[in-house]
Amino acid sequence: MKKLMNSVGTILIDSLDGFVAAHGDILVLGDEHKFVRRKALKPGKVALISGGGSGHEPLHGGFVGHGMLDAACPGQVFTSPTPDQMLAAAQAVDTGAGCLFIVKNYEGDVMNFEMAAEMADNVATVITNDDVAVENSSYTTGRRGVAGTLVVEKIVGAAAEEGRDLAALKALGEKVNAATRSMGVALTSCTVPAAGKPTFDIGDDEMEFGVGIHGEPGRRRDKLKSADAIAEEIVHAIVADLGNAAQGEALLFVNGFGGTPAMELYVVYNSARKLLQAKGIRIARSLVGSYVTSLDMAGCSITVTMLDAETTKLWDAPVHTAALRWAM
Amino acid sequence: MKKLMNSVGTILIDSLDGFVAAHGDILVLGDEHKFVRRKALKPGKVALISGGGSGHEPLHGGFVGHGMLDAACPGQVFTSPTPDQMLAAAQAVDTGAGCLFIVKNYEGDVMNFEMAAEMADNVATVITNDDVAVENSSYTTGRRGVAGTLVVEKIVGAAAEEGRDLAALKALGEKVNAATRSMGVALTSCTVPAAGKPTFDIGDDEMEFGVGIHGEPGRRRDKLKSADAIAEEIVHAIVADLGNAAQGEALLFVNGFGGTPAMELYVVYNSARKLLQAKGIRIARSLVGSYVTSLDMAGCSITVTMLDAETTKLWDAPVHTAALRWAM
Amino acid sequence: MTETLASVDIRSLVEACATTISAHADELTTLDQAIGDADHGYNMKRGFDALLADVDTLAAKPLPDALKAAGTKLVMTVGGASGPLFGTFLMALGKELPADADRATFAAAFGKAVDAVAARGKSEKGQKTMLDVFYPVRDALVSGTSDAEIAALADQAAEATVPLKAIRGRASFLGDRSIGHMDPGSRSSALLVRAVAETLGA
Amino acid sequence: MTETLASVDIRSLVEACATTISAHADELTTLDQAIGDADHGYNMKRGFDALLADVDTLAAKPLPDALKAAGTKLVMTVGGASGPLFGTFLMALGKELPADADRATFAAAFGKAVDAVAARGKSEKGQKTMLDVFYPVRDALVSGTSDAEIAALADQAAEATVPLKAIRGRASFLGDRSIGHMDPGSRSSALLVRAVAETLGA
Ligand SMILES: Nc1ncnc2c1ncn2[C@@H]1O[C@H](COP(=O)(O)OP(=O)(O)O)[C@@H](O)[C@H]1O
Ligand SMILES: Nc1ncnc2c1ncn2[C@@H]1O[C@H](COP(=O)(O)OP(=O)(O)O)[C@@H](O)[C@H]1O
Ligand SMILES: [Mg+2]
Ligand SMILES: [Mg+2]
Ligand SMILES: [Mg+2]
Ligand SMILES: [Mg+2]
Repeated sequence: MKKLMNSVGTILIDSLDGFVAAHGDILVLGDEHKFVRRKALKPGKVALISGGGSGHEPLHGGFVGHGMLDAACPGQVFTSPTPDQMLAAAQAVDTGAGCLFIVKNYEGDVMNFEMAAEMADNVATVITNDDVAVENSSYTTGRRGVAGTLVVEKIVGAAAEEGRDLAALKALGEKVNAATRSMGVALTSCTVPAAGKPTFDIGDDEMEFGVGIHGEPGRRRDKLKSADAIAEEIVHAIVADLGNAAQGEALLFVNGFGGTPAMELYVVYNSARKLLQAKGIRIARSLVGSYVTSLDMAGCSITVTMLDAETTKLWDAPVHTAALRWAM
Repeated sequence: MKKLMNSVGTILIDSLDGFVAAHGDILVLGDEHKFVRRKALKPGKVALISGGGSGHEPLHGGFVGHGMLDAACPGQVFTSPTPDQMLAAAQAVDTGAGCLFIVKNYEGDVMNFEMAAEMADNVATVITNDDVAVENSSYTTGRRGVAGTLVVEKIVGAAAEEGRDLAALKALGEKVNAATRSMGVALTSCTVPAAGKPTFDIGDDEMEFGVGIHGEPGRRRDKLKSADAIAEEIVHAIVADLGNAAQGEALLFVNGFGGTPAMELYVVYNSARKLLQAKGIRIARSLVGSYVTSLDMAGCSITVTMLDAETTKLWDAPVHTAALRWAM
Repeated sequence: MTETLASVDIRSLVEACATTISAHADELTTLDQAIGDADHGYNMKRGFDALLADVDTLAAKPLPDALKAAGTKLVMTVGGASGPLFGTFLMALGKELPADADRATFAAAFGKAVDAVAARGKSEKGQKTMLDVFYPVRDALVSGTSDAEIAALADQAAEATVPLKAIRGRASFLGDRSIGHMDPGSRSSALLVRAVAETLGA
Repeated sequence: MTETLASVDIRSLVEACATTISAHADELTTLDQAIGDADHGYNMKRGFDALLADVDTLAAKPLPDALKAAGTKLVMTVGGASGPLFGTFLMALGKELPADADRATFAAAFGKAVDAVAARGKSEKGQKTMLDVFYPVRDALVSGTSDAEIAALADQAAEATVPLKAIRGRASFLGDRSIGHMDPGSRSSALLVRAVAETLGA
């Protein structure tokens, strides 16, 4: 295992210390590294709190700041945070209007946030589950929440900034999640620091199609295909799953998993945008970069969110976080 | 070789097409993919043009836009662009106040930009050479231009936006370059698409200390050390080389090489900031991310730029490019 | 298991559980690497190491309170799916267990604790989760099986998750590809059952 | 080399050069991988493929004009260090070569073209660059050595760069670690010298 770190035991806190120091103009670290929160809170605004296992940086800490989250709770690598973290975060950022938890659909995350919600007052929860890779998910745990979570956090964050109430924000989050689909492909495995070796073996000519953001196996192992062929299968799965909703304007988000350079992400973006356009979908907004990662895994995911006038306006609204910043 | 691409022959143009499509609100592609330029030019402003081999994305195309470059010329992977590219770019963006070429110190880049400058009118050139890894460089080609080039482009870009003239911008660029030092370390090799195999072999427990951004060998091959130990040696080399200039306020920039996740970059940032602070240098500004990459290479570089009131103000000035954006 | 639980040595129990989890942490993580996200061993070790660090405080409490405190501790340190589930189990067990518990009231409380896990996990038997160990152990407790037999039976129950297709937990994302691997949470449950059985039987 | 250059077959020259570069592209890149950035073969191939695509236009020109056009083409297609240097060489050669060049005037023009490369590269002999082939070839031309001997001598000159420490070019960043490898630009220069010598001698 090759990582820039001091030790497996300290990688997370060293990284969090560095992160908050580098962005000390907008962020504050909670006691015992339980959460990262905005430096300046806005009284009366619903507080948005997310979190999850670490190893997906900049998600979620990188999205704390004006126009997006109020706090993020980092768990151990690929392990959901514990309820005391969300409780401490809620205590620190709730200014009276309640908290919205934004939770990716993994049982660990759901249960830990649920236990925190049971202990706190005035909490609502939005669960994201945008990953279309998981088939026949209706009688199981359901779909995983992946890169589309960023879109939910950005759009709901902008609406919270406008002063909407908890119920309205929960409804908006569910609407954005329902309009969002993702799927990914891995070229290499990630290596969890504590495990010390790659999560999965993969041949030099293979890819894992439909991989999860923890290196979970996907739909199938396949020979590595061209960017066009990969994008075609993903876009097809997304559009088929969207059904009648797949018309009009969309946000196209190509997300790197941590070990993939920008050059390749833009190649995939180029393939995906042509395919969507050919299906009559207009790419109204774009995002390309490594925002929801799986440690050092090489590969990417494609996310499509169908937009309307409301969500487009909220996407464009000013945001100032460590990882996403515009119009301010 | 595992890359998200359609073919070795098309990876560059596919990526450029995707890049300009994703950022079509601010960028335009030149004929034959010769350059990427700002959509909206500012008449009477000196035009800033940079470029170099591809494979370092987002450098330089990602820094084209308000407050930074006017155009960037992408060469083949790790191969400097040809003079006709710079000429075409100059023609497209010079609005009468001349052009400043910002060139990383590699003979290929220097000669190609030089030939273009000989053919164009009213061009001045700043050469960046911030890499302290190359020792005894005085009687050879000199030091390489690496991640510090971003800092030069940002600060000079802000000054150009203010309306400074060509000579003043050249002088400012040289001042910033003189205040900037960098050094990097690689954990894995990059793979040039056309070569199809890693540029260098490296053991599972080794690092290349002082590596260049093309995977060029550095000061030495060594056993992989802790982030603290790596940062210590780099910070020591930088501070020693700065000499008396190493006091006051600095910008600390930790740059990923393409295959390194954000978690690890912040670990290195954390090590470096503590070391600099211990040496009495105040970290006034920070930047952490993969901005000057070497394809898929794992590793990072540390850049320190000593700041004064003028350069701090210019660093903070509004910028709106694909890869760097703030205050607008 | 001794007929009354009044004399249970909490310190020995905590030590036995922490020891077995620590000794098998890599194995648990390897199991989780095959069909999950390669963290189960570290999650469990983090939790049981925390219990060990707190053992003086725990040992000073009556058993039901010690169980509740241990459960809370697991919830606050383990994270992932296993944290809330093992935590809920111990918290529920502590809540249900009378101060003067005997074998029969323990079996009843154990059953309620397993049901609490199922409620928290929205899961049931046969879905390739820790419940596939917890339910057979409950049945054995109810029918008065010996400690040694229960330990063996827990191992078999964990083994029996190999051919199952996961319906809950992270392995469910794999569909048919989850078949052929042991469920990591079942393995850790069996290890804990054996540690407790052997401590109480000793 | 024939006594007069008036009858030189430009098409054959371009084809011979492009063929040898294409055949050795991987080898050149491998040399560049050891002490450079692994692109020299592709750079050269891109340039000479472009000349080949333009061969009809080039063959229709008088030799000096064809050389200038070919040099410009290399500058506009190769990039890197080798583009401006080989391009400058051909452009200067075309500029210096009289329309009725003979062996002596060719040797003189060749010498000026090599100097132009040194000026563009701010380099000199002994620095582990293509100049370490160009200068010996110039000397041999001036002293009237035969075409076959010149080709052999160029190979030896490239070989002789192995023990040198690079002072210019990307390999100079390696310091002592550049010792023990052949300079890629010297190898491509020797290949081109042989291709030209064999075409003219045929
Ligand atoms: N819904 C559930 N009900 C019961 N047990 C579950 C459930 N989800 C997961 N588990 C158990 O938790 C184990 C995984 O724990 P762990 O790896 O620590 O958490 P995570 O899956 O969040 O990484 C599984 O092997 C399974 O036994
Ligand atoms: N300053 C120089 N003078 C003469 N030749 C040089 C100089 N710099 C580089 N070269 C030659 O160019 C060759 C490298 O060409 P190439 O790999 O195509 O360019 P780059 O080094 O830019 O990648 C070297 O092997 C060397 O022979
Ligand atoms: Mg986990
Ligand atoms: Mg090159
Ligand atoms: Mg797990
Ligand atoms: Mg080269």
